[in-house]
Amino acid sequence: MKGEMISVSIDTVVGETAKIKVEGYRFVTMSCAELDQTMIDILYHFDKDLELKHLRLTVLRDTPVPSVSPVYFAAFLVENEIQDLFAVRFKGLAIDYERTLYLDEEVKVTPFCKYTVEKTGWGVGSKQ
Amino acid sequence: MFKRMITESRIKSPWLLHYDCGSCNGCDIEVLACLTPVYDIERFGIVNVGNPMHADILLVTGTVNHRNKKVLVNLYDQMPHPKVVVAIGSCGLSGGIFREAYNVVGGVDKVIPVDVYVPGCPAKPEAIIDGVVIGLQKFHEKM
Amino acid sequence: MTPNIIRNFVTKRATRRYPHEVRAPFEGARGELYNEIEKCTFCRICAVKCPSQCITVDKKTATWECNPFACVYCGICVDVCREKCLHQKCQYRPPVCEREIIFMKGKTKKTG
Amino acid sequence: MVTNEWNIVIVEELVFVLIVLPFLAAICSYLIRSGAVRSFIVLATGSLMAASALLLIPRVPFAFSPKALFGVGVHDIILAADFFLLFLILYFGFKHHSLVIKILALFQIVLMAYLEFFLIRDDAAFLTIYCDNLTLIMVLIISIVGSIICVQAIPYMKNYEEHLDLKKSRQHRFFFVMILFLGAMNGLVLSNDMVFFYFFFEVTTLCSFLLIAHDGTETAIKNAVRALWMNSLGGAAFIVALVLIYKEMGALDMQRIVHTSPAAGLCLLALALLCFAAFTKAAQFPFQGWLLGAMVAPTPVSALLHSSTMVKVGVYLVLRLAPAMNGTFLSQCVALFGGFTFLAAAALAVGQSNGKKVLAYSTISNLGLIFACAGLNIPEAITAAILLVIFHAVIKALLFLCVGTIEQHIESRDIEDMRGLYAQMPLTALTTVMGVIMMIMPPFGVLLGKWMAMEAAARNLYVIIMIALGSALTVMYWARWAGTLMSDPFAGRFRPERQPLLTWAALASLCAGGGVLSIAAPWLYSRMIIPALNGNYVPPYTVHVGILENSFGVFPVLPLCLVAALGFVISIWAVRRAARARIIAPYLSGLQTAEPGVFRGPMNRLVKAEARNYYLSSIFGEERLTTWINLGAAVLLTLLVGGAL
Amino acid sequence: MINTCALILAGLVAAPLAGGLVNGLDRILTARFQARVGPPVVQPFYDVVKLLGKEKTVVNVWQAFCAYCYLAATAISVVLFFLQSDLLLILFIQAVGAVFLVIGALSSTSPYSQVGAQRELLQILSYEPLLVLVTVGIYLETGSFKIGQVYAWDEPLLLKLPFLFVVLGYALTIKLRKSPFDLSTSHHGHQELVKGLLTDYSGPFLALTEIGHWFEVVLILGLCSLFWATSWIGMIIIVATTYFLEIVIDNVSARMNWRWMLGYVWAMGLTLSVVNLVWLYVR
Amino acid sequence: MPQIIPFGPQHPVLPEPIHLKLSVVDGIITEAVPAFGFVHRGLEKLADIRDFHQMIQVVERVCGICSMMHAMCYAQGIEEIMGVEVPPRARFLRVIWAELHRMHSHLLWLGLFADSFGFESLFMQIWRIREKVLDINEATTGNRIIVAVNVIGGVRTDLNQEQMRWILSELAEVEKEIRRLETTLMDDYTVKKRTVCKGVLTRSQAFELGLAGPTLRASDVAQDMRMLGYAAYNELDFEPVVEKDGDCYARCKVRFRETLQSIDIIRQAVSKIPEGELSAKVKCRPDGESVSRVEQPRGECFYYIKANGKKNLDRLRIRTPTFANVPAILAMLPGMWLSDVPVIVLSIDPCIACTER
Ligand code: NFV
Ligand code: SF4
Ligand code: SF4
Ligand code: SF4
Repeated sequence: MKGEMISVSIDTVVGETAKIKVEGYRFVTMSCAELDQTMIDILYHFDKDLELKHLRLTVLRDTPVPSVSPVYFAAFLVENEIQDLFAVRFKGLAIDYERTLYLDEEVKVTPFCKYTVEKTGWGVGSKQ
Repeated sequence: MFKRMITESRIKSPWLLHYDCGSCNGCDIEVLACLTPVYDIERFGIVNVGNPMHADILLVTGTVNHRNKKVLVNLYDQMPHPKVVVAIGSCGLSGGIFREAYNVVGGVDKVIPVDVYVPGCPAKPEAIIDGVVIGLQKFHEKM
Repeated sequence: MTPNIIRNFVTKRATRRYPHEVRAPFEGARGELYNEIEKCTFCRICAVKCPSQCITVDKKTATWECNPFACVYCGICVDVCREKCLHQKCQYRPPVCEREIIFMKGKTKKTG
Repeated sequence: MVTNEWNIVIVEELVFVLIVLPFLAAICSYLIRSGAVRSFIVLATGSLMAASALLLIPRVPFAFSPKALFGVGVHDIILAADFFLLFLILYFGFKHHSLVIKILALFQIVLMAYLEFFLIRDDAAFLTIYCDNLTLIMVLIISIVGSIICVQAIPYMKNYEEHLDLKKSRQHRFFFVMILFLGAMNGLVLSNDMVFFYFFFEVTTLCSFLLIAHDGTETAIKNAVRALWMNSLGGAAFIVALVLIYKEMGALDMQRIVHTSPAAGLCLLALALLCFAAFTKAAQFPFQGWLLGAMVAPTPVSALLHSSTMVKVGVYLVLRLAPAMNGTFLSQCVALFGGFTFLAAAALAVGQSNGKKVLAYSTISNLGLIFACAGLNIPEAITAAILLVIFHAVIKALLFLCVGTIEQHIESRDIEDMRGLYAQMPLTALTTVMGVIMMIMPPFGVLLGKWMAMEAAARNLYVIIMIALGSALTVMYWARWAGTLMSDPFAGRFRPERQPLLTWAALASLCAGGGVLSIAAPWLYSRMIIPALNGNYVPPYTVHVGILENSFGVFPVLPLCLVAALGFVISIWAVRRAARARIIAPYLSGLQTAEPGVFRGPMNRLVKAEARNYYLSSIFGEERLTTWINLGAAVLLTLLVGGAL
Repeated sequence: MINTCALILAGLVAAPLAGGLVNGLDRILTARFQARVGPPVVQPFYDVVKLLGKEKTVVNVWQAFCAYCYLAATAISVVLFFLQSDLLLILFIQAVGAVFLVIGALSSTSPYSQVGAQRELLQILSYEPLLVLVTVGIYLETGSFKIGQVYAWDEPLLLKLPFLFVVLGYALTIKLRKSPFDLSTSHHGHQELVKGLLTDYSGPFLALTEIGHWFEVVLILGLCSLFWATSWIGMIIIVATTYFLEIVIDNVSARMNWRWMLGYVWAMGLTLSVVNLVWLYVR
Repeated sequence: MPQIIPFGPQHPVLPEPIHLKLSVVDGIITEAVPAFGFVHRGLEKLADIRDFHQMIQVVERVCGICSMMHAMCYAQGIEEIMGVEVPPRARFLRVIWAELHRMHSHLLWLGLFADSFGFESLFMQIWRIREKVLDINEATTGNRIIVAVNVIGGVRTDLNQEQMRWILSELAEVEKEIRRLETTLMDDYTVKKRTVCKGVLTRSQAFELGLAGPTLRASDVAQDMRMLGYAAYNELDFEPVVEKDGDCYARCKVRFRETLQSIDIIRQAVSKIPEGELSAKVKCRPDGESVSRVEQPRGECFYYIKANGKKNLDRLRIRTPTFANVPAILAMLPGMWLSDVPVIVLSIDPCIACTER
């Protein structure tokens, strides 16, 4: 894969992101992929003058991940998306859609988890 | 006689409401293209009113998903009778290539009754015009 | 803008008066599918490769079925058919009021 | 001969009923503190006054001098009362620590003393009571509209005090002043002696002060004090004018002034000062403050101040004096000033969401228009002015009573809170809308007046521009309000709400009055207004099957009324039919839910779609405009008084 | 009497027909300007008949009331015009129609019609004074507000009131709901407020407002014709040219916001009128 | 108390369903909260049931406006994993169709933009020109919009000399027509009134928000993925189009100039195109991770592909330019007039189908 790859942990991800921001990188997006039953891979992609830089965060699915949206506001959208699709919880989102970004209550399972995870609502939205 | 005049006028003055129900934009822009000088569907008195309260024909493009189906039903309910629904593109007909995706309910007819099906991906403007014309014939039946 | 609209006003209109005036479809336009069923060997390649999974082929009964409402007219099946019996007309498939299915029945061939 | 004398006797009795009876009734209702008795007194006085006013109709014009009241010379009574009044004002000045009031009161006392004890030599060289059709119109307005307001105040105040949880009822005080006010107003319009006039002028000042202060809260007191000093300013100007007039003419005979036209010299200055006094009473800019502040009082007070009393003193005075100003620069200034006020107040009203404030500004604005008409001083304009006075009184009273009723129900006077009021109180809402319609739409009287005013003003560039702009603004703030009241997604059955009988009676009579008078406008014109022009002006319009016409304009009142009635009936029929139509949800971009006006917003939350009128506070806000408007008005006033010098 | 009845009838029947035709021509011309073919001339009639035949749906029954009132007011104003009544009065009555339209729009809770209504009020605010000033100009020139006398004037008013004619043009653009003033609703199929103050009118009630609009068109064009009333040809020329220019302007400009409209129309309109009026006074 | 207005999902000036909950005070926006999900289909997940060849057709239908580039981006990603060398002719052909797509997308946008401020006739003019581009698409590939020319390893369809000449002559026409509209789009009083100083984003704001494409370039950031040199862009001569002001007018200018730039690029590509194979043979299955980026009409499109040697991909993640540009709407709307909402929303050229996939 093109671009430098840095591994981070839950504790360092926000700090690392902030550092990258200071270096003048632009936030591109995040990707998420399921590794196995419990582990999930979250990639943060950044760009500076067409050079990419990635952070790789490998976490347990049910550990809440700190949001980087306070650093890069633009991240709120993709974090909400991951919340919706992978049942990963982000803490401290700038705007939290509470898992209603894309999916309505009719969709019962978290779609991108091959090992079925019930879609449970965290917020007001899905309760009604 | 008066009745005939009204039916005649209905056929001569169909106002469109186009709702993009999760289309990939392909069919969507083809619908818009019908309004442009090259196809100029205003020749048939067609106006894109964009308001269910005024519309006679509901053009639906795209797949129905769980969120927009509520909107679709709302819009359909707001249209005064008689009304015709034209589903456009594979997506609108059956969900097309996406019909197995998790957030896709299927074609438009899963949610509201459809009068005309216009196949294609995207459906060509000519096909859409044909579809509307066929839809207009339905007004004869829907007195 | 004024010169533009004045030009429009005096020159010919851009409108093609469909359906009174039908432009011949472009050659190679990807329209409706049809199968020369006599040539078809029911090898199922088209069905497998179709990205929309809308072709059903049954070798036993020698039927070839396509759901034109799910087909995305991409032409992959035409490309992959070894017998070259699948074609796309230049004409698009006309709109209809009922659901339909393209159903073709050929002769069962002995596989050799 | 006998009949004539008999006539005079009756007239004297009627005038007594109109002026003195209210004073007596007021005292009674102050002393007898029983709700039922009070109600009876109010109702009885009201009906007596209304009846006498009506009985007066066939008996105008007349004039006489009452010799004595209860055995004492009338002039002496008035004089004594006047001093008493001025000292009372002075007392209030001390009580509320208002330097301005103190100075003004002292100033008036001194001048009054000077006038009475040093200047005036032979009193009553002329008839002190004078009544022509202009007076009659005023008397009718005061006695009928004013009484209706008082009647409505009975249930209103009961409710009001229940709401406030008062230990001790203060209604006796309230009704005391209210009834007194009516008497004073009648006295004012009927006096020909300007000293009398001045006395009643001061009584109204004081009454308004007491009414505004009724609640006794801090703001109430503050606003009352403001009203007092502003009106005292008018009083001061008035008395200066009296001195000047006396010096010039040797008599304080109103009719004399009117007939020396055009006035010149000191007399003109006196007229200017009288106009100034009128402007303060009519709360024209820059004295609008007191009228706006008056809204702290219970709504019937506002209704009274705005429609039939107080502010009408101003326009009456100017209208009365208009012939004297005819053709002078002063008159033009008055027109300009009126036009300016009309425009400015309308602009301010656009910026308001407070219903009562809108009404207040609209009053100021309408009075401005009347002043403009008086200033234009041509027959059409004067006719317009009189029509406007009549219709404004009726409809403004109606609107205020409506707002009062609404306010008691929803506990807010903000227009935004009245959104969809139709769902809660359909009948009141409809009445209000009806009032608004009568305010801005032909063939109703106000518009008839405005039409005359515009055609009359067409030759005066500045005035017509201001009127044109002003009336567009007027349409804006009224229409928006009416629409807001009806803004309601439900279409249930029409079920009138419950209200006390007296409230309904008041609303219904005013509403019907506005309508009937509008239809009767041609009759009103030929029967009441032509005589009211008093020979000073040529009757401007011809009346022919209910069509008013002059050489350059025509207003088919009666035909239009018929057509409008027809249209109205058809529309009502349409509503009944539409009630059977399918009710659909309003357009909410396809997100509507079963609940009306609620949509499914972001995060699947249910959100209410809120609408709000544009009040354009960035353009028409009070903070933005008031200073400039006051400045403009001050300049015009200086021009007005200075020009007369 | 017979004459009067004939005129009333003409006003009631011929005016909407003419208005509809003008609308149809408008649509064709617009289409031509856009290199399109456009609908048939009688398209507006098809539209209205269709709407009349549709299901009745309402958001609030008062809408129906207001639609009827709007229609009635505009019809009366046109009839009065035909009866050669008072210009100012006609303006008042026409304003009644506009106000009822606004009240009707306000009676729905949809923010779109609400905002549309607010904008319509601002439009009324913009053009109403101008129309009054135009009539004042006419009065100053001809000495009368009565249309009969204005028509009888022996000199085209255009010569004396050129600026006021431009001012009338502004009012015309606003009333015809044309760009750049199509704020509250536009004569095109849709606009940013969906259909602005007509959003929640539907079916037959929408048809009524449409017919009302035809009356308005006739009225406004009638006002235009006053400016060259000395001959039939002149009248036709002036009306046709004005309308043609209206359509051109519509096609070469974007929609503006109300703030601009209010500022521009008042500033330009008032200046032009004052200049023209002062000239009339001074003469 | 603000007024709450639901803007969308069905709204005539919004070509696509997105919802904005607008809070408005006296006609001025104070807050805008978006809602999504009206177009979400979940097609990334289809990778589980479609093989990686079939996914080309699926990603083409992420969006009809930029379909060709989606397929190209995807194909490039897979090609990178598999180490397939795309034949030069195919690379040039990809450029030609990509630029045609950019043109039709930009023209489409210019038209919709005109419609957003109520300039109907301008909309008609622009869309009329656009038809020519679509005709080119149809004549050369068989479909007006979804061209379906990409396959893994190259392209499916060829252009012969005559076709290329025809394309150039058609484009010359198009250029002439576009230039005719230049004065209107760039100088018209009313257009400027509606676009200048609306929704201003400064250079740093734009960068912070992570914007992409013309929206970013209009704020004076010269970022263009084509400079990466994918397909045949490294052999062509062009510069990113940049504007300084960062308002809606600047965005309009950028797109207008880019449309002309595309014509130029196509001319260059046609003149430089080599003869040769159309596609490389692809036999094995992909295994590994890659990211692929192309410059879509709306900006940088980002694909993350993870394959594990099976015929179905493990994960396909698509980040489209509008996804990156949505925060711009939220940043721009507050303080603007209600009537500017369509103009501002459209100024980023939102494509919701892309955003939500
Ligand atoms: N350009 C583009 Fe797309 C992609 N990817 C984007 O937002 O159009 Ni539908
Ligand atoms: S049918 Fe095809 S073109 Fe139309 S919306 Fe669906 S995928 Fe797009
Ligand atoms: S690929 Fe060709 S031969 Fe084989 S089944 Fe399909 S159509 Fe028949
Ligand atoms: S054209 Fe495409 S979608 Fe249609 S049957 Fe063939 S392969 Fe399937």
